[in-house]
Amino acid sequence: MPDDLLIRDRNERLAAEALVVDVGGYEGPLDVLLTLSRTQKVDLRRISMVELADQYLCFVDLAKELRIELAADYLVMAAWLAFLKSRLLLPPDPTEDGPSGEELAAHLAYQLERLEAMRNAAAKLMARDRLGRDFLARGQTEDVTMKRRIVYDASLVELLRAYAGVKTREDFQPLHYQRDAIYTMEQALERMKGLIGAVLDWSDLEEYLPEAWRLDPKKRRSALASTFAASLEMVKAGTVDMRQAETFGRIELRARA
Amino acid sequence: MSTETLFEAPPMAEQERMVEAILFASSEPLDTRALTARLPHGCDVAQALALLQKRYAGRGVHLLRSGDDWAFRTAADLSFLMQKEVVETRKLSRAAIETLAIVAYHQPVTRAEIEEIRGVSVSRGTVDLLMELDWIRLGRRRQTPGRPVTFTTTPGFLAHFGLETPRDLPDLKELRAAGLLDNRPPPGTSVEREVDDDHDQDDMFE
Amino acid sequence: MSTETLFEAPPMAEQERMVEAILFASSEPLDTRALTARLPHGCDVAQALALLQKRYAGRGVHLLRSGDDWAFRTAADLSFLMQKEVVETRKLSRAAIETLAIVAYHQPVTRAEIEEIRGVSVSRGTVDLLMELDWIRLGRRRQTPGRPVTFTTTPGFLAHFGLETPRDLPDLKELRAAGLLDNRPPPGTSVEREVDDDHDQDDMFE
Repeated sequence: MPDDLLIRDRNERLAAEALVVDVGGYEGPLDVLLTLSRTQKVDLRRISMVELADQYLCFVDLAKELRIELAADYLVMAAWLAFLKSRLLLPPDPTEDGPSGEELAAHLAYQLERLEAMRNAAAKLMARDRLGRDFLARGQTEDVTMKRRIVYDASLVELLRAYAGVKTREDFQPLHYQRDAIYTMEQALERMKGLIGAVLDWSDLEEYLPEAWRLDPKKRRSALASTFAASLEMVKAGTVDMRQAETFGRIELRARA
Repeated sequence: MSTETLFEAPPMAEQERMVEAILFASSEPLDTRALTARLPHGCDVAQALALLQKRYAGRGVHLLRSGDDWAFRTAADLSFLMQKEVVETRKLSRAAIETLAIVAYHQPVTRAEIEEIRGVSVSRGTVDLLMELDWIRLGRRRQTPGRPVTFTTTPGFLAHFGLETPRDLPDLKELRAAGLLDNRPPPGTSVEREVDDDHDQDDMFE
Repeated sequence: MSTETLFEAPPMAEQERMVEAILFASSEPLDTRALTARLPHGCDVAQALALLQKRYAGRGVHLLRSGDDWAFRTAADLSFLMQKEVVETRKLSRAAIETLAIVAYHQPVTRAEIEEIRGVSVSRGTVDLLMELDWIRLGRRRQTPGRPVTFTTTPGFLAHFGLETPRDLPDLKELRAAGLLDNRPPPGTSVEREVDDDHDQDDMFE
């Protein structure tokens, strides 16, 4: 019995020693546990958790002796395994809540089994025939050339609307400049009042048209009409005399003395 | 015997497969020497190529030889599949459609006249686009100082807009009746001018 | 009648040639939708693909399907001839390989779940590398507190490893049967999440 224990202890130390030497090569405590579990040479579901816990604790102790820095999670795992081991060995305490030692151990076994399964799957995946290594894509590709053709479209309605738009813009303008061609009677009256006082002889009505309104026929027509109307107004007021010798003859006026 | 067997060439069908795979994956055409170097000893590349070329005859992909170089290429009659034509329909810009409308109603019309009517200058690009679309073209030169070129519409313009002659374009009165004059002229604007326009237009088409 | 004739699909033999030409020209896999878009109206892409796959069976070049994507690839048994063409891919770290496998078998899977399975934290670089290789991508968020993102594999992953669907992953059935793809929570934690996870996973592989 003690011999047996001794041998086991020695095996554990050897296994642990191998791990400690290459601790940087391990991907965390679970990885180390998976490696250690293989020394038990049993199905992961039948693994002795107490033994695994001992192996791991031995590994941590050895690392300490050799003054190898272990990351915090290795120590957390050590503490947890020590706790698990005590739970597994001591009779269950009815006052304590939470999962039993067996449940915890079963889950750890499951985790190890799952990690190992994933590793095997990964290896099989990577061993598959792979694109770019075992089977190749077309080397000389002919890419689709994109030809962009732009079609301009316009309907007759748009064309007509555009023309209507241009024409309508024009239509807004006359409102202002058409007024320029109108010489109002007020303007004519104002002008006549200033001029007539000095003219005592008969003179032609047309001579009273403002300079700027004589040439353009439209403007001349407006100015003539207004000046004539203004003259009639002044006759009515008694300030001016007016005469016309014949039909369509010259219209003359003079200031009433 | 045993050493000979070691170097025995694979069956021709296998050689053909090999040449097929190598040419497929190669990023450039390969000559028979390069192919021979890639194949197991004793292969008859020329025969494999001949068989392969026959196999692909009439397929969507052909084995083509140029000089001593061999490569797979898409069959020439299917090259249209390698081009994707994207047709993009665009609306004419406001400047373009207005310019086109003015040419249509006032032809033959000079650039200066278009600018006077639109109230803004006409860019070269606008005129070029309309010419490119074959909707307007150069007419005869105006017999006035500087002999400016005039623009007229084309048969293509008539065809696109479904007109028989430019005279089919409705006049302003008809446009208004059709509700196309969105911007109603302010009340009080005389109808006289409109008549004037009609008159002008007649001149243009005479 | 005349318009119908205009849109009549080409004969199947011709459709097969067309699909052949298009797939041959492309280095990237194309799905049936992309193929349909490139072919004349009324083509039966699925049938053309089936015929083509049969035609190339046993050739030096095969028509491979992965997911809904189709591509011509050299036959894997001729890989020894291809060494010249092979661009040596970066050696993947063990962490990257395992992470990829976990995503492939457990998808959609959160980062926390990957870490639980591997027993170590997953570095940002590992995930980035796998995303860069276009082998994994972000899936939809898990409807659990914190709404963590999940990872799934891509069509590129299937194409690279020559898988038609994620169901073709090696040993998938055996692993499922052994319960090794369950997301079994540590004892003492709520079971709620498990139900959700199983549901998601079923979606992925169904």
